[in-house]
Amino acid sequence: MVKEKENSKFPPLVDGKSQYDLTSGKYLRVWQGPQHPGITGNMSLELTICGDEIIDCKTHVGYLHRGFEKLMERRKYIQCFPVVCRICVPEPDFNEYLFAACTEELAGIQIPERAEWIRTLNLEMARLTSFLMWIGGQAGSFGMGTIGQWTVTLRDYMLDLFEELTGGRIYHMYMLPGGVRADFPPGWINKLLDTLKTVEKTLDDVELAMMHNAVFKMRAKGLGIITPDMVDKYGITGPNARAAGVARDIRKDSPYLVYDKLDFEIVTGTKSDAYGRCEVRIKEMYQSIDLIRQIVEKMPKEGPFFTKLPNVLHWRIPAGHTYKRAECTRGEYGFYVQSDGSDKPRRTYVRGPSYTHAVALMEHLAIRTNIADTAGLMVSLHTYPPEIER
Amino acid sequence: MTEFNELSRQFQISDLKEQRADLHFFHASKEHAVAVLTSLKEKYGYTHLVFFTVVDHLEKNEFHLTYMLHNYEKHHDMGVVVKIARENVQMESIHHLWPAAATYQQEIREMYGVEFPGSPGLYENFALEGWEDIPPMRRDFDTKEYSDKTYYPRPGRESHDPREYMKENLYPGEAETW
Amino acid sequence: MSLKDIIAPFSVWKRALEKPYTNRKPIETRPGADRYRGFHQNAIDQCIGCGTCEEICQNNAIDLVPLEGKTSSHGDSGLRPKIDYGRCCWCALCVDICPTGSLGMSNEYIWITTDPEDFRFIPGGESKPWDDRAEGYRRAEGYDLLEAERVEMPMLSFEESQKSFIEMVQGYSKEQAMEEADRCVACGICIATCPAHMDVPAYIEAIRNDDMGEGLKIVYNANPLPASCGRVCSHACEYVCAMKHKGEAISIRWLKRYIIDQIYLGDYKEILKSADESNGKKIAVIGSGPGGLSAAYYLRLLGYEITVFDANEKAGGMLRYGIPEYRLPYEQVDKDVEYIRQLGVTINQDLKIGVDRDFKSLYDEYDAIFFSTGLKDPYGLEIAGEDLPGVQSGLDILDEVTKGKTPDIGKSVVVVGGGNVAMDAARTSRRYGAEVTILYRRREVDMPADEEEIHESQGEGCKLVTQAIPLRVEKGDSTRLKLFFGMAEMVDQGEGQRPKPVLIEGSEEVIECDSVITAIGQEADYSFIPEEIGKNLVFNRGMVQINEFRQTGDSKIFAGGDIANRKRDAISAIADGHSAAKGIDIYLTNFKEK
Amino acid sequence: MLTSILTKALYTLISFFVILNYSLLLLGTMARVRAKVQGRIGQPVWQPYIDIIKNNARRSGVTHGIMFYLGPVFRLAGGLGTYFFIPVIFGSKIFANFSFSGDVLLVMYFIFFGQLGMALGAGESGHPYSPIGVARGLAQMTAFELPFSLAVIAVAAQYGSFSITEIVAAQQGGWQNWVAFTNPFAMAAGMLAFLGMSMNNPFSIVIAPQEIPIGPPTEMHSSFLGMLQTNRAIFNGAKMVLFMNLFFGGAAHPNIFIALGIMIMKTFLIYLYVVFVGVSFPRFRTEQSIRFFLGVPTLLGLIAVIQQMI
Repeated sequence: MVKEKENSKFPPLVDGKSQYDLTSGKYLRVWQGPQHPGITGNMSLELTICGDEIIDCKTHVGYLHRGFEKLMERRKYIQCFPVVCRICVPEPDFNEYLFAACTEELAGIQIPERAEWIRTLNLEMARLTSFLMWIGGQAGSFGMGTIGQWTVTLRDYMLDLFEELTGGRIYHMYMLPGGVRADFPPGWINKLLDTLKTVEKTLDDVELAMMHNAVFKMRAKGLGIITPDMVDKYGITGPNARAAGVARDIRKDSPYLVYDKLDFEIVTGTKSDAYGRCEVRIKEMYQSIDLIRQIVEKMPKEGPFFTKLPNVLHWRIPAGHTYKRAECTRGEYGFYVQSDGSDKPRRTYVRGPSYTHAVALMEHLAIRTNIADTAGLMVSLHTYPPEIER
Repeated sequence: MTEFNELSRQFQISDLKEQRADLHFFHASKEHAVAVLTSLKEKYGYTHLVFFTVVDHLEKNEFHLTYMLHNYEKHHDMGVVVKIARENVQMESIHHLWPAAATYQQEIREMYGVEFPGSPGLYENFALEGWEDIPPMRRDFDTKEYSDKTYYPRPGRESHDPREYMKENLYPGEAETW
Repeated sequence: MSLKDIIAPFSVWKRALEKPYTNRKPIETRPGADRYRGFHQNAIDQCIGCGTCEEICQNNAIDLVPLEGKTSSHGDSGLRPKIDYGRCCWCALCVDICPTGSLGMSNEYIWITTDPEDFRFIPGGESKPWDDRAEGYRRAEGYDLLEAERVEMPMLSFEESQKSFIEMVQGYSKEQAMEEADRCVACGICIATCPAHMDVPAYIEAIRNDDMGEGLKIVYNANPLPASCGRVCSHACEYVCAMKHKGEAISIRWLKRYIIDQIYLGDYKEILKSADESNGKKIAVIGSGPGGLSAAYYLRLLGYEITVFDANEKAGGMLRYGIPEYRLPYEQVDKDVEYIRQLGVTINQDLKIGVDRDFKSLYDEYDAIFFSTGLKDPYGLEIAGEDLPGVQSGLDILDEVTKGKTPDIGKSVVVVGGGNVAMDAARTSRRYGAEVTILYRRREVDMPADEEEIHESQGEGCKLVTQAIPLRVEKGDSTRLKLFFGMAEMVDQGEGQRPKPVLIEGSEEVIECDSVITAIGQEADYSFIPEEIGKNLVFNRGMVQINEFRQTGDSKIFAGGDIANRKRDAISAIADGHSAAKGIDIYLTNFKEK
Repeated sequence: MLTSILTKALYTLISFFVILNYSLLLLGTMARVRAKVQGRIGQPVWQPYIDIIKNNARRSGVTHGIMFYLGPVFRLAGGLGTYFFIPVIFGSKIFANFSFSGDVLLVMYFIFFGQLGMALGAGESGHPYSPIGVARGLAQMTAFELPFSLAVIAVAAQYGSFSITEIVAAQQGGWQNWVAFTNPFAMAAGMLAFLGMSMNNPFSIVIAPQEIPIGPPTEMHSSFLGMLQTNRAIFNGAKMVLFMNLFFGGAAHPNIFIALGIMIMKTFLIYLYVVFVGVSFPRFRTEQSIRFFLGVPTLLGLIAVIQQMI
């Protein structure tokens, strides 16, 4: 946020909210979205602008509210499995993993070791894939379509891998309670490693053209600064917090799956503005590539990948509740599942990182930025609306 | 659990349950809940509000407000469950502790009808614009009934129960259960 | 800002020299991956229409609909899944759970038509270009949502079992029963095949819920002799079980037994519905076998006064006198009978109609008569020497054993026949220490006895000789008898007919033995029915002709059990009794002149 | 008199026809070049024809004010006006168009004119956000007009003429006579302004869908859009020819076809330069681009003018 200026142009702030009179003719109210290329998905920002500057921002969601949490109350545990992945389009695997993990914990199921490795591999691939989509959005939101075209292609290469492994490109529906659905197809690992090489090479090009770009720097530096003291206030997690120098990474802090067997460092930055967040994310992409290679190397080469479940048609899970979290590209992704002992979950709560980032934080950061930067700011927070309105 | 033991001397809290080594749940009374949360945040390092939600226990006529806090030093989660009756629900707001909580409270008011006096933007629409029915996340809101009422089923769909169908075809007149 | 920041961006032009990422005609050149989840395929003849896919579909995208050319038959509902692709989310859970493995997904994902209705079709039933596609999603090896193996039943070892009459099958523990019940997909295909149409999925669900009372109620709705049935039922249901297509059928019979074993007879009264107030009408039931008892039970529930007449010392008919104790302990028969008796049914033992009591007097005294007297007279071998001492019928042996006598069988026994009676006689003989050989005319696969009976009899040391036709019996030298038999070859009888054994001329072998036990079938004895009533009844190849209400040619007389149906097993008799009860009720309420 | 008017009209039509088709193909080609950098195969080169034909075949189902309909007409008029006063090929009667002694001033006016018409039209579209796009467009245009004008003034001062034909004539006789080499500061200022004029990155904020709420490009649909696309081709052609004439010696050869070849080569390179920068950079915000134009390019323009004064 720009430092409070004593400028008569801006209306006074009370409780962090601008006090303005729309009828004065000095202000214009503009809706950005829900159909807008500069918005990450179907949500909209109600912006009040004075000249080119935003003086008030209000996030509106609900355009794709499908009520997943409510839907799951009517579905058996196994039937929830195809539902959860739809909560987040670019990164569905985290939903699958967390739902499966919560269910397994409540039901007291231990999955085979190889399944854990495969899941980790899948999650890292999902992270990389999601980052590739984000980077295109970040470049595109500042008008650099070239980068976007490249990375979306790379994402498609990753999706090809997912398609071959899981049978689906976007919604993989692969990690279900008990393990995963299938083993690697023959030759898949080699293809994965080849694709990683391509991604790495192009990523070098992207970094050169984007992070060393005069215009990009002019646009991104100083945009939407998150200070370390805001992190807990707004519940900021993931690269948004790490770019501010707050070294928190669930993969390291409370390792899940096999992350404790992998060798990596938490990536941090010094200043969390749009540019700083880009830097962290690009480093994390390299990190993901490295992690995938480590996993391929270290994982057991064979073994079972699925544990027998009770008959899923009448599977009842003992009463109890639990919360599981994982580090997705945007920060902390969590599932809270409460079972009442029946065959359907009583309550599933999805804690998406975008919930805090795109609403409270975005509304705060947008104030006094240029209206043309809204898209760039929004993308730099890396938010996906379906997580907000599960 | 030292935090629990210390807090229980001061506040009405009970039913500590260890779900995992790094996840505990306990119940707090409605009156003391916000004070407990404040202590956890200020004194015990639970600075991160992971989420705040409601679980509807319709049969018991209770809402379980569930606050999840995380301690980044110890990497430990603490779930604070507050049971309140379902009618005319009001709860103290925690937006002064975490500004982000206002969003949670706004959503909870919309989805469950729990009021948080003083929370900013509480009465603004969150996801449901123009909603007139009862708060939809309550368990007494029947989504199936709502969708049957609101949308048209695709005509021409008809399914058969194998057992009924086989009965009709294979032993229509025979006695079975009566 | 450095000079690098201005120059570096132009590095993007490097890509202009490289091969483009895109394809020229993606639609033509890019098939889905081998595992792609595209449009469904269904092997329509392998599918049994069990509806498990419909059950698991979280989107309600699957309907079960009749398909032209498919009719309901035992083990096939005749329905096939029809998928609404407007709702399908391509999760493939239906493929994963399909018990027959008929459902799969092709890797085809492009299909264009202008009519939205086209996107609702029966995979495999309506021809589509991808029907024969080899690529596509299939359930992977090592991943399964259903359990193909049944929970092993604790049994006495063969060494143990052949020494005594202790029940061989020991019954499931609670955990085992719940685990086994959990395997059921609750499709209900078995209901049609069960002669009594018991609601199998419902009582299996009661086991899953650990609600034995509910289970007992469901069982008694269609079967008042469950303790016996849970042990010796011919379990036609298990042959059509959907899970049998995957591996082993659910142990339906033993799960039923499990329910009964959990509840004391004394508690039945509180759980089951009691009989209605007496309505003053009286019914006579002749024969206390499963048919008679079943009719008596259901009629009693409706408030009729029932008198059962039975020629034996104890009630139960063939359940008691035809089945050895190691398969069906007598106290289990007692449990079933006792509850029916407690309900207010009068059972007169040791009273033979036609000898001790005149059939005509019953006919006059009672409002209706149900008779289910069973097949009592064994067929003879019709060969020379069959009247020599030592040649006896299997039923007689079993009967004697039940009555507590030691049968006179000697040290070595030849059992002739391939049915359950033959197996029972053979195994009973083993328990008296005899060497046993079983002779059967056809092949092992043709044997009418239950699979496990054949298996167990061999396990207990009975020798099985198939395709053997007895020729004559002579007095033996060292042993009591010598049985001469010839070998047979199977001659094809054309389609739909089972092959017929024909004696190979000149082949002749001999076995020396002390006893020859014949168990090649029995026939009914209708001599107790007086001529004036008998002329109204119609008999066909030894069987009473009845209509769907089990009513005979005489409107007041109903019949059922082995004398009236060809299945000749306990559960069919029970079903007959039940239907007859319904028939009698309808008859007495609506048609009988007061 | 009549004959000469008719001949002139015929020549102008031929010239118009040639430049229209050339520009459309050039647009298609450049789209493919851009696609190549982005790792795609890209659209067919004749895609602009398809778009124009398709859009012109459609009719609007809604009505707006008269100004809305006139917007694209003004725009087209601006494009045509720009083109008709620029001699395409030096010394050719057919491609001389209506060149006269003060034509460079008129051309500069027409470059502005179309935008103004568009602004008025979009203003009446009823879309409340059009003003944002219009304001951005006009602000940025005003900014790049400054270095551009300075460059033109420097060139005019150098040759003492406001006639494009004369400016081209003065540059004949080899590449060393081109303004690009005789007056490099003017060329630099002009070419930087040209980046802004062609509304490619980094100066594309006016037409950027990401950074403004939906504006004129969506409002103008059907045949309006077709008209705008036609104009875009003509206007682009006109601008490139203008810059070729002003700074790169124009196109001149006794053989008309070789002269056309030279024109095509030069304009292609001029356009490629725009694309070259365009695909490599993101875009400036409005105030950033204004600052940019008022900075280095204006300075260069001033230096050029001062150089000529001295």
